[in-house]
Amino acid sequence: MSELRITTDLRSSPHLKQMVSVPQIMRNVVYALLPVCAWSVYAFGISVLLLLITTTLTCMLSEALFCRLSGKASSISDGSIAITGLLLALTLPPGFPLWMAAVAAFVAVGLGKALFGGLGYNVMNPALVGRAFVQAAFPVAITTWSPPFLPGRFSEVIPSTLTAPFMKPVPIGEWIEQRTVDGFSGATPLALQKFEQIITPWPDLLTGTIAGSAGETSALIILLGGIYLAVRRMLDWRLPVGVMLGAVIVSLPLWLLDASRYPDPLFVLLSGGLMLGAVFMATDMVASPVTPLGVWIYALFIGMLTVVIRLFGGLTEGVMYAILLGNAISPLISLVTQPKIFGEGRKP
Amino acid sequence: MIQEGTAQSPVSPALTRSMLRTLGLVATLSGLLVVLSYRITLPIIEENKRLAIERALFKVIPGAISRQDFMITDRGIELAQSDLQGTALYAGYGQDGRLKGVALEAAAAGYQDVIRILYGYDPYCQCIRGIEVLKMAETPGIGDKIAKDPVFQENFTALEARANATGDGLERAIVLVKQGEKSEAWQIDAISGATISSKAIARMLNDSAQRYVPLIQNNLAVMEPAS
Amino acid sequence: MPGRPEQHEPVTLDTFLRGLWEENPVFVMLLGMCPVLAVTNSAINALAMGLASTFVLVASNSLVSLLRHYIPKQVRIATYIIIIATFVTMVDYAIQAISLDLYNALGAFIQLIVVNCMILGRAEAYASKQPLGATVVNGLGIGAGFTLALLSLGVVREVLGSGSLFGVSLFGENFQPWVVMILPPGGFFVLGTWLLIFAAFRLRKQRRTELGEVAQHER
Amino acid sequence: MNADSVTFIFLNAAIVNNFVLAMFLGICPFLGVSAKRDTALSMGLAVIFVMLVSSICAYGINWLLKLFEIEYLRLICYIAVIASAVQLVEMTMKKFSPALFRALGIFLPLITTNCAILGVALFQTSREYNFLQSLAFSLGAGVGFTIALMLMAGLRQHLELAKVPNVSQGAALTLMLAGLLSLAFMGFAGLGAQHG
Repeated sequence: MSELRITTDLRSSPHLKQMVSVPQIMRNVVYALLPVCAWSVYAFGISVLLLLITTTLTCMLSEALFCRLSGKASSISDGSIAITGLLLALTLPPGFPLWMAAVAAFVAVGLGKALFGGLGYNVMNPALVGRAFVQAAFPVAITTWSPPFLPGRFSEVIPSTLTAPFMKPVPIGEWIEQRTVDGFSGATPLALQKFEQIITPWPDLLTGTIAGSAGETSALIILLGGIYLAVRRMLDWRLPVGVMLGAVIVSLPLWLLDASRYPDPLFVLLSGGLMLGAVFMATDMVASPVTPLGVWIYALFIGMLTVVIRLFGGLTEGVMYAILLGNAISPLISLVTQPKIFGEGRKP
Repeated sequence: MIQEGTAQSPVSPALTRSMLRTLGLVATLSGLLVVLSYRITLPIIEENKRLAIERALFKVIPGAISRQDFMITDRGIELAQSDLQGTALYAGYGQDGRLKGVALEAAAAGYQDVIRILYGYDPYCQCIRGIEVLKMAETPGIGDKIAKDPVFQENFTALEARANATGDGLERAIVLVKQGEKSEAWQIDAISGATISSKAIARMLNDSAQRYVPLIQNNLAVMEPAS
Repeated sequence: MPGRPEQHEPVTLDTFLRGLWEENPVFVMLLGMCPVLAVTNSAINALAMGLASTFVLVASNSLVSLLRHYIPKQVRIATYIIIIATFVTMVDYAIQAISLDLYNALGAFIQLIVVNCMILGRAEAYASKQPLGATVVNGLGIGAGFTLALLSLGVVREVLGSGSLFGVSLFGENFQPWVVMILPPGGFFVLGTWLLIFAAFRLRKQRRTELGEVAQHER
Repeated sequence: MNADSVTFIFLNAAIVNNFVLAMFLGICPFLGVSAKRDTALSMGLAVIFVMLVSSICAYGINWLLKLFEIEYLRLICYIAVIASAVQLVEMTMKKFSPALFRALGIFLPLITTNCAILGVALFQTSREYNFLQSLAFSLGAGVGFTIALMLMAGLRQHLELAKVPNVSQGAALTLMLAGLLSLAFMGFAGLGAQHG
């Protein structure tokens, strides 16, 4: 344990002004996440509930397994691993096959955390590592969306949810067609904007009457959760604000230049996973820089890169990759923005 | 490498001679081996390449059984010769010896990297008769459907590419439409979920056809056998 | 330059086996990583690459061994590189003649065998000091180790990433391939996982021997 | 952006199909010299420089080889001329700029047999790039290599303070990190091409 102390001391200017324990922070994050989860279950039905349970359980079991393998005391009780599980489920499509979700959760814990020594040493956000892995592994399943508020969503699961392990999920297009009145195109607001130049009105984005990943559809509830955490000083408000600012900095001039081609900044902020990423993912304390200036650079970088990937890249949504790349670059940002101590050389 | 020895230590003439002898010997040996293997494999490789080109060619020009290579140059279309610079154009001929169509390469940036295709153009129906993907790095299961998906390939059985009256482009541009919305001969039905890869195909076909179709139409006599 | 007396080691089974396991160029020495990661997205590519590299390794090192008394040490690296490049060019043409599809799949990585540090390293460290027999046997061993390593990546990546092995479908139509395995990140992950597994075994063995020593001391 | 345009070629080699993370070229120095940020930066700069030099050399040689129709000697000529060019550069640098030599010099011999350098030459030939495109390609490749190396060095130094389990220390950890970076770089897919 002595090693742990040294580590904390070496990282100058810590985030938190007050002494709070890990479980305390984690409990508050769970409070902020619960409304998002609840809304998601309400909007998409029991499939999302199963998804949440699967990822959280798999994350906890994997954590227990890796702790056992490395001979460390189990760290399930601090709650951080449950949050990884919840966050992971919220970034997946509602009808995502459960076996794939379990793979994502296992990878998130193994590759995102255990490999580097567990809590406090992950180099990237574990939930997003898991998400990025399944995005690369199962590109079809992770871009199969289902509409919210389907009738009967509490009595039956989306057919793809219960796919047998290692098997391809059944196509759900027909199943959706039988249940929707107006033809659902299966496209998220971002895809509609990118490929058909259709801008979804912002009230829909705010309340979440749109297709998308389980927990990203209602920007309003996520925002409220973020405000709660910021007020309780459980997260650095600079991070979400910086990410949003970064997104606006890139999208506003483009929109002013050519409004027919580029979406307005409000749409950029409220659509896709930007809000979820800004509030709950980019704020991962371990994988973000430690200096105040560094935090601003990091947050702006994520926001700007998200919009660049969305507007100029092949993907419709870039917030996940932007955060992962932000995590990757954060040690370098920390280094560049480190205040130099007078009379002392830079430590190697 | 060679300079290393000379730069660092004073070299005796004997050593220089021995170095030159060894290097000379090795270089001769290496040259001999390389030329030998080149000579031996050259006919086989040429044959392999010919077969590969013809396999693709006869697929995109239905009914073709023989081929003749041409070159699109500044002066128009000429028989291919090794010293000509320009874009390669393959003409395919049917059983009766008549021109069945021509094939050209086209390329555009896809989702991951540049996609290269060979497409067959029939100058008599003024339409594209088939495409064959030569090189791509699209996502397996999504973008790579451009090569395999039979429904998508159906787009290219008779895709209109008609030269306009002024002879500087197509009368109607080749465009991509959403899956299931193809209603005109010059439209391509996209693969749902693979919009970017589908769009790349549409764009490269349109760009290439806009440029070359009028030229091909004006130079048909060059390629048609003299009979 | 001749002059320094050579210490030949006897050619034993170990000369061959060492390259396969103890001095495995990939898993132990971490040499020649570029082709290991780049062309192992299918088993057949991995096998072809392994065999091509083995051929270049054995052939070029044999020549180096034969000429070892006549190569002045000032120009030895240049000589080695020319010899290696010669054999790589030959392999390049041979593969083109055998199968154009295979040639296109392997791309520039056949020609890049020339800068595989494994081959130059062997020429410098072994072939320039040992007679032909030992060089050939050792080269074959190292080549086999390299091919084995490539295959162990290629097989895993193809089975998981395409659901097939050597192009033969294994699990039927409904199997969901893990596309990531045949993409670049998959290469890093699979090789990393193999190294993790070996490290775990090594650690376990180490712990056992330590425990054994402790037990002996206590006795 | 057109697929043949200089900017697209640069962007593609540097970011979208990063030379190290997507093309697997220059893995050995990437794993070997990424432990410290300072050396990583020097190494990256040296690689950019050598890539430009060897790309120009390769362009010239290829032109000559085509002129005499002896393309089968391409590989031997490339490797010999690139190696000699690096030596020449090293000697010139030593003579005229000792400071630069001290910073980059020790990396130059290491780079000669780096597959990324020969890779640039071979790829630009097989893709039939013209002179400007070749320059953009080699510059992009060098910049991409430097980016990957710097990111890796940052992460590895960051992890020096972590309690990395015994099992995953060393090459395995570096490879997994490379895999994570490679995964994150997939986000750049299609960047710069027309999609709208």
